[in-house]
Amino acid sequence: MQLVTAVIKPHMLDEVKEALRGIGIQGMTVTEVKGFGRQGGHTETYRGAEYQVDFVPKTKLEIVVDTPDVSKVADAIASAAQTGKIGDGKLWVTPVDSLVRIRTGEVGADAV
Amino acid sequence: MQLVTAVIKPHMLDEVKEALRGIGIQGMTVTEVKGFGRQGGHTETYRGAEYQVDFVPKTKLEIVVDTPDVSKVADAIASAAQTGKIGDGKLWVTPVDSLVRIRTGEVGADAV
Amino acid sequence: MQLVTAVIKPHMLDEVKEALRGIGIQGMTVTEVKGFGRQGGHTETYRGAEYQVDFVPKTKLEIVVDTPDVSKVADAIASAAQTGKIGDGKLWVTPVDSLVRIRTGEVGADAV
Amino acid sequence: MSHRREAGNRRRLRTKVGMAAVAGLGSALLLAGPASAQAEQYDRTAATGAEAMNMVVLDNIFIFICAVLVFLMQAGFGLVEAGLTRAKNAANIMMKNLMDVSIGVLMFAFIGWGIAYPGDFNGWIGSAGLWVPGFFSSYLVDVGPEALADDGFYPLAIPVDFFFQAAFAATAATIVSGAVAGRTKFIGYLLYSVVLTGLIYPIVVSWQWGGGFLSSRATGFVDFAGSGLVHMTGGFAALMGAIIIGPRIGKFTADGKPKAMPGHSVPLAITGVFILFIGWFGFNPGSQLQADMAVPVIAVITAFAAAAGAMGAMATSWITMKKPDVSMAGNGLLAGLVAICSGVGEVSAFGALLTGVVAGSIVVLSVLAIERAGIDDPVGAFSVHGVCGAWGLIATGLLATTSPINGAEESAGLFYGGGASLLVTQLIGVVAIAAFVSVAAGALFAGLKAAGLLRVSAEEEIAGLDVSEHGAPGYGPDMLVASSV
Amino acid sequence: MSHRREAGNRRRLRTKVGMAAVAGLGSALLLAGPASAQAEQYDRTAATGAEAMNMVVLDNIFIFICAVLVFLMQAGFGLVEAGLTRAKNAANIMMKNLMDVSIGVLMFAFIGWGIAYPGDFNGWIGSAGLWVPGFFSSYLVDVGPEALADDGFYPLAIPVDFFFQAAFAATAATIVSGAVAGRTKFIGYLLYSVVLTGLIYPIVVSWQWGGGFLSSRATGFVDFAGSGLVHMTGGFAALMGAIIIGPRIGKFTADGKPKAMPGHSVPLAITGVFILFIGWFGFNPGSQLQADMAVPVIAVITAFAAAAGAMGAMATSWITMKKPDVSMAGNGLLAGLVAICSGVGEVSAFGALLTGVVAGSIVVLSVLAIERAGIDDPVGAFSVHGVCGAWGLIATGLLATTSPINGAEESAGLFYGGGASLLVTQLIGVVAIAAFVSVAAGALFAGLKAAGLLRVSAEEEIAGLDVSEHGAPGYGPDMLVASSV
Amino acid sequence: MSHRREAGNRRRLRTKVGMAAVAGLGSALLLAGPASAQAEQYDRTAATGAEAMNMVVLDNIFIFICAVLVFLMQAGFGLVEAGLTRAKNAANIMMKNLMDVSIGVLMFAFIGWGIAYPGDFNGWIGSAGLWVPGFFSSYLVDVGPEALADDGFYPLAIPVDFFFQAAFAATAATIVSGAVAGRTKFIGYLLYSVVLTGLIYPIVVSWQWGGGFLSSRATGFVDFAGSGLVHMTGGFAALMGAIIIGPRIGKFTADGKPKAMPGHSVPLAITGVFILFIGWFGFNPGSQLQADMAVPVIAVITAFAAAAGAMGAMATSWITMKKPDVSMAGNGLLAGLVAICSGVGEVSAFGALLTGVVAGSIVVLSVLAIERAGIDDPVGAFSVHGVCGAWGLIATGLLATTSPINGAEESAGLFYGGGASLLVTQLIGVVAIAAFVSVAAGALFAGLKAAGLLRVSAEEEIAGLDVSEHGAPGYGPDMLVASSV
Ligand SMILES: Nc1ncnc2c1ncn2[C@@H]1O[C@H](COP(=O)(O)OP(=O)(O)O)[C@@H](O)[C@H]1O
Ligand SMILES: Nc1ncnc2c1ncn2[C@@H]1O[C@H](COP(=O)(O)OP(=O)(O)O)[C@@H](O)[C@H]1O
Ligand SMILES: Nc1ncnc2c1ncn2[C@@H]1O[C@H](COP(=O)(O)OP(=O)(O)O)[C@@H](O)[C@H]1O
Repeated sequence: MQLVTAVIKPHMLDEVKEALRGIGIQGMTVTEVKGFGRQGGHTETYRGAEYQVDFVPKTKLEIVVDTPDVSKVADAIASAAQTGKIGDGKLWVTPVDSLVRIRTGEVGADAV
Repeated sequence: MQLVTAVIKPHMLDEVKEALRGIGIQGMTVTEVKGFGRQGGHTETYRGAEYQVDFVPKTKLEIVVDTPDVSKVADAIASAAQTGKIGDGKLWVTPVDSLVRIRTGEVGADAV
Repeated sequence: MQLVTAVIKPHMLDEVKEALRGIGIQGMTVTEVKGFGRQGGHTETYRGAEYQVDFVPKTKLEIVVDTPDVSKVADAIASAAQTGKIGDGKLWVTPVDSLVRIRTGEVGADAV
Repeated sequence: MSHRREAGNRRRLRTKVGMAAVAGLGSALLLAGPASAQAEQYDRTAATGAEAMNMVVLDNIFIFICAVLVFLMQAGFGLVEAGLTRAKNAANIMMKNLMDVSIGVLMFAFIGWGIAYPGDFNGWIGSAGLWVPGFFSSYLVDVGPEALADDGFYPLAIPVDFFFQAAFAATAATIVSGAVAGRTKFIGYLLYSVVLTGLIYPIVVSWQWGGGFLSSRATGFVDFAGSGLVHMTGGFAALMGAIIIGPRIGKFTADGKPKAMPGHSVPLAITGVFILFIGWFGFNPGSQLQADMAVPVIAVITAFAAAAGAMGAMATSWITMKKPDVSMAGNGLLAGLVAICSGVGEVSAFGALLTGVVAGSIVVLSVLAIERAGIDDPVGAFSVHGVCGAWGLIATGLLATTSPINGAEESAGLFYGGGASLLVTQLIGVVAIAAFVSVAAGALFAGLKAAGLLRVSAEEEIAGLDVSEHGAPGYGPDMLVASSV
Repeated sequence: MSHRREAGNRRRLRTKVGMAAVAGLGSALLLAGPASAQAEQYDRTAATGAEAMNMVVLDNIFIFICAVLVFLMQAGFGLVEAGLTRAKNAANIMMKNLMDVSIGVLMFAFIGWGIAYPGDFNGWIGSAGLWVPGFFSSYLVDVGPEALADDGFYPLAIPVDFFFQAAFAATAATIVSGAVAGRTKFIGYLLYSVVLTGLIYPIVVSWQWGGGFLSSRATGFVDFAGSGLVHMTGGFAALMGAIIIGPRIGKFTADGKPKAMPGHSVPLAITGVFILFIGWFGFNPGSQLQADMAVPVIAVITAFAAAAGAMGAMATSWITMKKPDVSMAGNGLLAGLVAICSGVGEVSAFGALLTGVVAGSIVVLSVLAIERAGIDDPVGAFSVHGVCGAWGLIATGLLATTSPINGAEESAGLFYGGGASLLVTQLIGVVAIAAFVSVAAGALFAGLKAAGLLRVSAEEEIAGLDVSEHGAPGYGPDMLVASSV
Repeated sequence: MSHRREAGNRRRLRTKVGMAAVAGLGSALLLAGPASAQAEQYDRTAATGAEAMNMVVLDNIFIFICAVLVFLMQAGFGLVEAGLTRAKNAANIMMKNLMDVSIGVLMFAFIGWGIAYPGDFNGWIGSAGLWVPGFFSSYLVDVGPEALADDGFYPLAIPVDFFFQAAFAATAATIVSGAVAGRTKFIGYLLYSVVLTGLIYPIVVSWQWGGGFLSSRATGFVDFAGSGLVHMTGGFAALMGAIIIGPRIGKFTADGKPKAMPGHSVPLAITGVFILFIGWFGFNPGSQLQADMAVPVIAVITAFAAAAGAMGAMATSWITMKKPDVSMAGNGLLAGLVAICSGVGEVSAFGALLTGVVAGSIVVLSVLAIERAGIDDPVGAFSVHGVCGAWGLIATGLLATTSPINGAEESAGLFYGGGASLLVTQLIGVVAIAAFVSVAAGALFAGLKAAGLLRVSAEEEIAGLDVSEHGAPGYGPDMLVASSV
């Protein structure tokens, strides 16, 4: 079992969600985050004082998937979230030792 | 050392917190997230336009625990957060290579 | 490749960001979280009813780094975020199996 | 004149001998002190022809403006109530207030006004109203001497009188909205609003302003702008609503200890308090029902009570809770305003300060007590309007002065040598209003409960009424933080 | 008198024989019923000397107060428009409204007023205004009998007339702001506002209040406070703006299906509705242009239409969308107010309720239809002001009564035995305004588009106009949730 | 008459020969142009009996309404100040404004008024006030010819005069609230408010409206509605507060460079600007102190300056910062209003536009300069009220016209052939107010600082004053985003 974490542009969420639905993914957890990266931020001016906004809004997805499905999921996200413009984000995969579905107590792949 | 991550229903947070306190857990980090899952969302209507809200509010807990305590923590969360209704959430455990307490520089189990 | 996760005091974010920039880190993902810990919360009173606020605002950083750089990054964060007062936060390191830059499809260390 | 409607039996400050009499009125602002009246005197009632016409037109325009200020209070109530409750119910609150004013105007026109001011319409109750030929057409204001009422006043034209009174009816209804916030079915609230503005409030009003039993006692009841008739009515209906609907989920622990459920926006709530403060300068001065020199006196007395109320509540909250509570101070200002409505024409400046500062203290203690009693009134509606409305009536019984203006035929209060007779009347009013409204509103809410129209399901309550009752959240996804509480 | 300006040809309710005539007016509130006029009668126009002076001063002060209420509507519009759109554009909306009032006052002074009320200034169009010697200095109000206008009224002083009319011009401009929210270049909006308040609105006004072709028809056009002149003008300009600028990114799916883009704060929007409701009591009663007994009648009729509008929209949304929509109910209250502007002096209480409830229903259906037609009007500006403005004009053609007050020379509506002649005039007005404004505003927006001044880039739109057009977000980082939509 | 209080020495526009004289006044709206006065003339002062009574009643009712509008400004100030500062301090700001109005009314009654308007109460300073027998009772308004003041006016009744002036005192106090936002101890602010409304403001007012040295100069000081007396007083107190309390943590970098600390809600702030705009139509027209034909002229001049101020600030910010800044445009509208207070009765329409547009530019440059000087005034209170208040006084010295209305005895400004004498007087006023208030408020804040009552601890400041000073956040957990700044 592995955890796929992806940081994407917020307005791509709907497409990524549909792509994941398309390959049968039934659950994920989404967080609003702020990204710092090559994309850079922008300058704002409030009452004459300029200030640098280094962080841009991003959306983070976390999906626990059964190991065999990981690359399928990663590919689906990466291709749906891609605009080709800087700031499209990252995707990383980390190992998961165990998973529980709280409602039923099911564990492992059954809990996905 | 392992990281226990749990996604639960927001209004169960207090009970989970008390359960964890009960077994001596002294620290955790909480994030407001949105969940997509079997629970489904609901339809809203704004000025006549229906729209599907696929994401429901969830709360994510992250707790780094010393490996021996992991199952105790996982059990405490899973049982406190359980309502038996769909959408109770997931809990997963991932390995942690190292941990530091920033204030003191302590590392490993001492830093928990 | 490893993932460095740090929970710090919100007002230390700017200094940590500069410290990381100083050692050449070009990307990170930041989340507003709430922390529960030894720092404790505080009591608020609203219209005569006291209530305990157990959670204090914290900021979480996630940075995927190439394994050789991990300790440098961890040190930079830990020293920049340290105030010496309770509640400075934690930093932990977890293994990463793979990393993708969504824009280009680059993988591994190139994607950092 | 049978074709004219009186502007109710609302008691105006009596400026019997025109402008000069105003000098007497002035002394109402003092603990004592005879009026100086050495200036040229003109008698309001002696004006004739175009002079009388000008005077009467100004009266009617002035009351129109005051009514607009009273309608503005709806915005203030909406903001206070929405601000002190959860974000997930904010649109529902505003919708209820929007409907209170809409239903209030229509119900009061169709039914309520005919009940409140029986006048020539005795026997028409229930059918009087908009459809009675002559109802609105007879708003002619005759300015000849024979048109003067017994008390030396010209009556207001019917449309302006209605407009002003309808604004009061809508106000009474809106008081309940905050007390039952966050858990009430919208349809049930609409039905409540219909009954309150169409029946309950008008009946209470008829007792005094409509010439009923309170006004006809030997020592007449004093409720100048409605501490009792308006605010106690709303406040006790709020109490019954809060009790019968029951507390919001999570308001009390399993063992009955109250938990704080902080409002979502104190800044909006205090903006609402400021707007209500402004509206009250239509509510109280307008209750003079004519444009004369008593108006600014009423305004000053009103401002004194409001200021004292805010400071009293601030001090009380500072002492009892260690910090000066913002929303309590706002409640205190409103409490001072509610309490002074009754005696604003009779008390001195000192009396106004006392009335206000006591109201400010009472409201804080009452909010705490109500909560300790296991009743969930999120905005303190009962404490502000019910408790401080009653206090206002009693305060008049204690603090009314006998100034030249209200003359020998008026009773001073207990502290001003008038004995207990006014106080007794005031207490009778308190008891009558509290009892009647508790029973009537209690029956209404109990009926709605029995019919399954009163409370939403637990799921709907947790989701928030904006989504469950109106289909969409009141705050967009770019504003609303998914709360973990 | 050549040195005086008329207060336009705004039609006042005719209180020709002074106070007593008001009795007749009253019957306008009924379906039928002759006026009872047995009281002493005083003739407004017979006042002389100091009496006349007092009367005229009150008139002018009253209109000043009404103008202030109309200016307050800017706050209401700002809140409604900001509340019903996204948080990332909220400061931009408020800025546009701030500029509408600033530009409106100045443009109307420099150019617009001279066009709107040609009067003695025929031939001065475009140059009349502030800089013409005598323009403002001649606001002397002569109270001698020879000063009475043909219709028996004293004219308003020029400054107060200007102040009142300028507030209307700013109102007309602001209507468009919400319809084009979230995607319009700020500079383009400023230019639009200049042209609307300086040219388009004044030309429409000149047709009726300026004594133009609509006012001089055999059966005169009835638009007491501006259902057509003000609201249709703003509403049709809003429609053209919304069409030519095109929908916001994400408003429609690829196959043209509308998607909901929830406003960021319904509570702010409804606060705005309450403020507009209050402002309307300056808008409609002030349009009587003098302080007389017709004012409260106008206020009551206005309140009835508003209440009926809110309830009509609530019911319609409840039926068509299964839940009572909050912002639709707010739109409905405004729709009732817009629709009653035209006939507020001519319809009965029954007529007002009918006008309002139909407006409330229409506005909901219109919002749905506009959206289905692929037009993105985020706040329903066209439906409220354009469609219900037209409905208001038509409603007068159907529901105007012939009461003693407007007498034989006035036509009743189709349902009141007056035949179709008034309805025809009203329809001509509807068509003329709709056509002219569509063409003029269409040309304006098309020109701005051609010049590249109309719409921001997609990146700027996604980032939000607050940041892209004004440099910083309208909500601080402590309030604004980074939205994932 | 020893038993009457004058309405201070506030200068009214002199309508000496009644209505006809107003024609002269009109020319104040022009660069030049003699008045046309061929109409029938009625003299306000010649009215007697019921005519005079009607006139005086209207005067008093009108000022009552204006005072209510001035009190409404408290809501506006609260919204502007809360909107332009951080969410974590929003309830604290509203609480301070709630207390400003409460303290202001009471302190001005007990002490301030007696100082401000010594009149017959010379020698009573400090003890005059509410408790002096006859203080309020003598508000009889005598309408006989002998009651006319030297300047041909009837005085206002004491209660309405007090009510109006107390609203001004509260306004002066509130100006400081925003400048010291986010770091001031609540108890320290309360003490400041007590001293400002009880002592500092009344002393300044006594110099002119109380008949003091500024009013008695050969060329009298011109400050019609208080650019100097009210706004400079508040503005300079704000400056001293901001300096002595020091900047908020994080406002300046270690090397003194200013950092932006964006306000939490520009939409709320601009709503506040709109409300202040409305309130100003009580502030300026009400300062005429009677209901006459000068009122609408004052309103138009006020609106012109406001509009020009908004546009001036927008343009200046657009040029200096590349984008039109929303809150700066709001500041600019207020700056135009502040600046026109002084000369609103003396300048032409052209003068009003110039006064406003310069104020709008100045305010932007001043905000930038103040920040560069290392002073943290989060809402620009000093720039708007202090700097533009001074500019308003100077502008009158430059732009005052000599119209028939203010006649030969009045000096025109430098640009209108009056030489430098008025300008000199105005400059003396500027210096006197700036110096006295700086010293007095400086001593006050320094004293509070020495007593440890001025500033909260760094921890409290970082946590936010809502939590640390009042016990709970102003926004609930469902609204407030934990900010990382
Ligand atoms: N090393 C990293 N660890 C974690 N998140 C990262 C890292 N680098 C980038 N990110 C996230 O990915 C987002 C996009 O990265 P950026 O460098 O701007 O563009 P790109 O991915 O196109 O190279 C950032 O905003 C940040 O949220
Ligand atoms: N595969 C997954 N990876 C990460 N989070 C998940 C996954 N599946 C579900 N979740 C989270 O758990 C929540 C509950 O899941 P859901 O399928 O709705 O109900 P249940 O857990 O009762 O089966 C979701 O809202 C989501 O936040
Ligand atoms: N075991 C843990 N797992 C995850 N996060 C933790 C854990 N313990 C503490 N934290 C986070 O670190 C923050 C600081 O911890 P705390 O115990 O208050 O102080 P300190 O780190 O100085 O000992 C907490 O607010 C919480 O967000």
